[in-house]
Amino acid sequence: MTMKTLLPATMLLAAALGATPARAATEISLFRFFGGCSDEYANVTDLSKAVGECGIIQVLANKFNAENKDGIVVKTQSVEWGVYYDRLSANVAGRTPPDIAVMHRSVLPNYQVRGLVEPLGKHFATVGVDVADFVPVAREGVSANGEIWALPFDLHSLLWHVNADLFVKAGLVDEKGQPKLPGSPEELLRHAETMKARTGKAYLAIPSQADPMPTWQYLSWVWQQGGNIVDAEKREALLESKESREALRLLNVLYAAGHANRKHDYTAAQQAFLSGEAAVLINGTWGVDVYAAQARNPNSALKNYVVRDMPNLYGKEAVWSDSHIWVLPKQSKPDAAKLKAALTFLKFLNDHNFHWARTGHLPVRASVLASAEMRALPHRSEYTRTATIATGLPPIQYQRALMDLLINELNSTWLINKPQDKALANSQRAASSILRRSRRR
Amino acid sequence: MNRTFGDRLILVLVIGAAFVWMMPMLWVLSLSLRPNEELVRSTAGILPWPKTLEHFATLLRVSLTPRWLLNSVIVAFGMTALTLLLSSLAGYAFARIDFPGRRAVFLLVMAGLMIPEQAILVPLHAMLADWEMHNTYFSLIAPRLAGPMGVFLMTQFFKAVPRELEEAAELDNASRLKIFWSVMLPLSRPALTTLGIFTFLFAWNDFLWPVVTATQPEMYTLSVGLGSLQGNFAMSEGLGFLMASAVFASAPMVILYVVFQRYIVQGITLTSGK
Amino acid sequence: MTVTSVQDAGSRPHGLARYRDALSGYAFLAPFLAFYAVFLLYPFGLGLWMSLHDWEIVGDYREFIGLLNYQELWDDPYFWEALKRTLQFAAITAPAATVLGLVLALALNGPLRLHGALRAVFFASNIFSVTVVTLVWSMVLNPDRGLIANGMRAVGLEPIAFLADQDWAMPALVVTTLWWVAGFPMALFLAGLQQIPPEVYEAARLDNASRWAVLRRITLPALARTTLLVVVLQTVMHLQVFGQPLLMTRGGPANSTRPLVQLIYETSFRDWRSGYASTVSVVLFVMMFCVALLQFRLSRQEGD
Amino acid sequence: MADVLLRDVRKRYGAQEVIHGVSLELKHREFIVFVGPSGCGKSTLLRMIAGLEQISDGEILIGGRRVNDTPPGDRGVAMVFQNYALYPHMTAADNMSFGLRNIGTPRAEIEERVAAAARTLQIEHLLKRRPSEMSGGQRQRIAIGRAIVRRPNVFLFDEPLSNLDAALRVQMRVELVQLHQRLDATSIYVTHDQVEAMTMADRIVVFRDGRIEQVGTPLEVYRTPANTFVAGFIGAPKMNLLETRVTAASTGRVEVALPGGRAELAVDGRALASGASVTFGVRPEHLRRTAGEGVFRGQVKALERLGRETLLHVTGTDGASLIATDTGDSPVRIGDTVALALEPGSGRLFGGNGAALPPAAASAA
Repeated sequence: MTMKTLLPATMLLAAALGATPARAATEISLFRFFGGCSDEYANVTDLSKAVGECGIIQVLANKFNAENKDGIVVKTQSVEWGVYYDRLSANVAGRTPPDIAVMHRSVLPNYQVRGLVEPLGKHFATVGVDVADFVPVAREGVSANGEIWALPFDLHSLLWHVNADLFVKAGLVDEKGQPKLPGSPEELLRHAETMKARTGKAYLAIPSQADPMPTWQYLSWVWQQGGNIVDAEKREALLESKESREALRLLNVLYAAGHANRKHDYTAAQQAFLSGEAAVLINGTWGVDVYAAQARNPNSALKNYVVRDMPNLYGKEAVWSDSHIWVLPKQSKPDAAKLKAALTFLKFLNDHNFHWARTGHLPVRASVLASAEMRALPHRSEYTRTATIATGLPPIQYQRALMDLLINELNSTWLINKPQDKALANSQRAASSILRRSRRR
Repeated sequence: MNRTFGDRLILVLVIGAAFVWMMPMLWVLSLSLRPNEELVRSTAGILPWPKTLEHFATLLRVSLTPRWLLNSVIVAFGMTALTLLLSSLAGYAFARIDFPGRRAVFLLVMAGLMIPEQAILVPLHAMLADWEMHNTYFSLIAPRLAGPMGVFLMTQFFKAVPRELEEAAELDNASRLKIFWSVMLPLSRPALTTLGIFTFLFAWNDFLWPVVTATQPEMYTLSVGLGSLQGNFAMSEGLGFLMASAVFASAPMVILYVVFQRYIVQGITLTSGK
Repeated sequence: MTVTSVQDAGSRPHGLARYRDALSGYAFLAPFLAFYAVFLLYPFGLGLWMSLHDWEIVGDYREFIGLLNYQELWDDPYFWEALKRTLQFAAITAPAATVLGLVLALALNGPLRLHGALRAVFFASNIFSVTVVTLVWSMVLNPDRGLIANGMRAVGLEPIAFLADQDWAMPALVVTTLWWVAGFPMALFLAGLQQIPPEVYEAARLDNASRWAVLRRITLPALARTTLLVVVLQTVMHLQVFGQPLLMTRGGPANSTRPLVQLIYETSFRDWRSGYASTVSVVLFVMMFCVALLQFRLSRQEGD
Repeated sequence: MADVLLRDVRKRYGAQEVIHGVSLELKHREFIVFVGPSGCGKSTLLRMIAGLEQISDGEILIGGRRVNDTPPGDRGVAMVFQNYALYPHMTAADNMSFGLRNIGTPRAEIEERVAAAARTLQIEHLLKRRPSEMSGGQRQRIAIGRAIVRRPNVFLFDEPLSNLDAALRVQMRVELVQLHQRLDATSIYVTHDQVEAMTMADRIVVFRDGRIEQVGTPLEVYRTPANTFVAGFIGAPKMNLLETRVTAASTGRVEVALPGGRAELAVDGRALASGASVTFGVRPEHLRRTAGEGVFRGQVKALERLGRETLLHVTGTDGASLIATDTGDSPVRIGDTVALALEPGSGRLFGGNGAALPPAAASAA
């Protein structure tokens, strides 16, 4: 049996080694989510051919590998989104961090406070990344203690993706014939009733199973009331505040009245919107490009696609947002050549910030934002306020743990009818124990 | 004994159940042999196949699967060989050498049977992180050598070997090591085979520890690698590919099972301490 | 598991020989003991120590907080939820696997080659890794393109999203697990059946015992020890459930399938709270220890 | 020169002593049989000589060398085990040569010695086989062969024939004795079978409870057992032992009462008072049916017709029972009443403590 198993194994080993490209001068590892599409875009280096987050970042890497003069090879490791941070922290905890990693701005404090990421200010100056070109909100998002800790890549936030035809049909239009969005919770419910009555379609489609979307909507509504879920100064959770109760109440009212389907997951919600079964899809900036492309398809049920900033229901403009940023994890054995290679790649990414913005995300460079090609992208004029009303949690640690527990608890109010007060009380308790450590440091 | 109607009925029912039992496996095998374009349309039916081997070709060509296979082979063989060595050495000492503190040490070791792997997962990770040893074959193998089950089995086995054999060897001027190596080890072939197969199965299928310690795809074992593919497969276009990975990962076990079925079934009674 | 004593009727050597034996004894043990101490005993102790700390897996933050983790555990709804789900899962799966294994063993304890082949079929699923099993069953249960969905559509039923459905997720995991493990208790029961002397059955036939009477009066009582063993082994095993929910449901929907091990894994590697995760580990250890102790007590009584 | 010398050898397990100070001298080329009921310590003593058991106290010398702390392999002894203890994974040849290989004997010499032993034992055709492919008798020969090739000074046999069937056992008994005579070594043979002891031994050592009861040639042990235990243990059927009383005692003569009369024995009776309790022992072949008075009278309760002779189980009126021999064609039937006479000069007398009373001649000196 030994021989029987060993022989093919040896042959496979030979095959595997043969298939590995010869070691380049400098190989750096890139750790990212956005999905895996290395097969689809195996040898594509033409950015114009790339579509969607995965395609664009993959082609950017391909292009860099093909064109850089320093013999740098970026080896992408794409990790499925749901386990990305588990993997990243496992790698960092295991002392085998990647050379470059993508991250959300909200996660950065965890790493920055522990000294797990390389400070980049000086390096950016060296390789020529112009920090002053970052829009202020983006720059602040990656700054702490007077230092820059990451390359901001985008600003993404929630949008309301709208099927204009259904709004017209329901008569929910303003004087210009454009979809009219609600300005208060009561109006939202009225509109939803009208939509149901006149078109027979649901007003909202929102991924509600195993998805953070409703929680992001909830956060937006909390902030619109002038509240928050944490007190950044005292590092205390405020999950049982009246703003929090109200935002959760509204979500549940919508589900209960059938204005949104509580059983939809991401795919199903998106499908409901694309097939004209729902008037509004609550999803992020990353969907714009995809839905616009869908609407151009003559067979699509969605014909008149428009985008809207998050409507203000409570008086204070706010919408949940976050950023994708690139960090260089601190290595236990620093390697100057790898560091330089990684910085070269960051510079390359920054130079191509516009291409990333094609996904629908907002670019972070003032020069790109103001550029003509940016303005030429479809629908961008429809959500200009988002950049200014984008809100995130205060820069505290453990945001991801907080969000995870919040998502779990909130989801269970509509999925298993957990009493809302109980869900918030549970969240409050769990959040407090998380924040306790944040206070202690 | 006459086959009664009842016996026949039971047999028919069990055959039906076995067919249902095998369905998932056969279906997955069938999916792995059908082109993706067809699978997008329909996944129904089991026949006709095989239609294509493209998924397996892709598997070997573009993915890391061969590398994972290699890792699994190294880990499984390494763990098996070392477990056999350590367990038989220790088992021999416990069964046959009368040294002070034997009883206490044996109890201490057997107490380890009570410690589930999950209970030490986190500290073990912290420890190997301190050593900067994650993502190595060492980290995949070494912590799995500490389990006392093999020692227990080998102790039981060696205790059952007639003492005279060893005494004869002692009279034949054999040293302890010589007795162990030339007499006891060859004698324990059946026990070693059983323990070896079980260790191999365990190593091959191990998930919890490898998923924690192997964080870089190059160091995944097949089991972990397959797990990493699973995340978004419901939407995946490459369903056939995914199923081919599953078939690929389990094929060595199926072969092992077919060849060693007798030992495996025997071994179960052994491992249960009967 | 019976831990038998190694003390046997050997003599107590003295003097030179005794010294030689001590030396060789520990020399033979040394390799294993080294691994045992470093990779089992030490981590176990370290785990206890960590549970008294705020200890982060990333970075080097660790602060002694006494029993605070245990206090928080007591107040932690996620822990209780996970504990409940773990016990629920084990309480369904262990007896079900036992009964299924027993039924299969009784049906397949025959002399024909066919019996052997069928035994091999039912046992075969046991040899797959958890990732293969979950991959297969995620696909089988898939509401869109799954085997069961195909079947349901064929008879005009609406497919069920088993793994995303609050009511179906846990049963789906149980069924998956049963398919995976049932061959093991079957093999144990078959071994148990082999140990019943055939004369007993022959005597029963002479006594005109019915099939049912033979089963109830002879076979089942003879399998009592095996049954206890199977139940305990299965319980211990299923208290450790991890891969199936992690890979099939991620603990969802709405936390309804997250077991303790997954909580440990996530708390430590997702939330970085290794100290707290260690606390949960300690609880898991105590639980399994109690089951083992229970088995010890029961098998003792059995032996009397 | 004594080849094996035991001096006050003791064996203790914890607080319990199982061998109580055994001293024994074995001569070169002697065939010694240790006999005794199971648990009497004979095997333990053998294993102590082999070095497989530690000696708690006393000393053992082999060829004049103190071997208390010598490892078994270096004592110049070879052992044949009850279960043969052949290495199951080795061929017969490998089994036999294993010891020689371990001490680095040259290859050619190993082959020569194995061949020689195989010739002696007529097992040449078995050399390539493994133990599992051989019969019990064949394995036995291989085990002996393994001992022979080592050319030991002392052969140790631990009940080597007990796993063989009766016919083979008889044959092997003879062969072992013949083998012993050809070899230049001392043999120590442990058995619980007194027939083996009688037929094979130059000298018998009878053990009981970790002590030597008697040492002597087979005939000495048979004829003049040192005590009631030896008397009962050696000989089949065993010696008849009757509890009785002294009716008259003098320097060279003791008279005891028997159920059918009185018997006179040439024993030093000075220490005995009339009426003292003693045990009278007589071998069955020394009791004959007689038409006259005899010394014992009773009813025949059972008959064992052995062909060459017939054993009569006779029970007296007072319940005492003994066995006598009669001719092969004895006309006696069960239920008959017979009288038994004592052959002149036969019979032994044992004192209250079971020890044989000294013969009259000894006391005269």
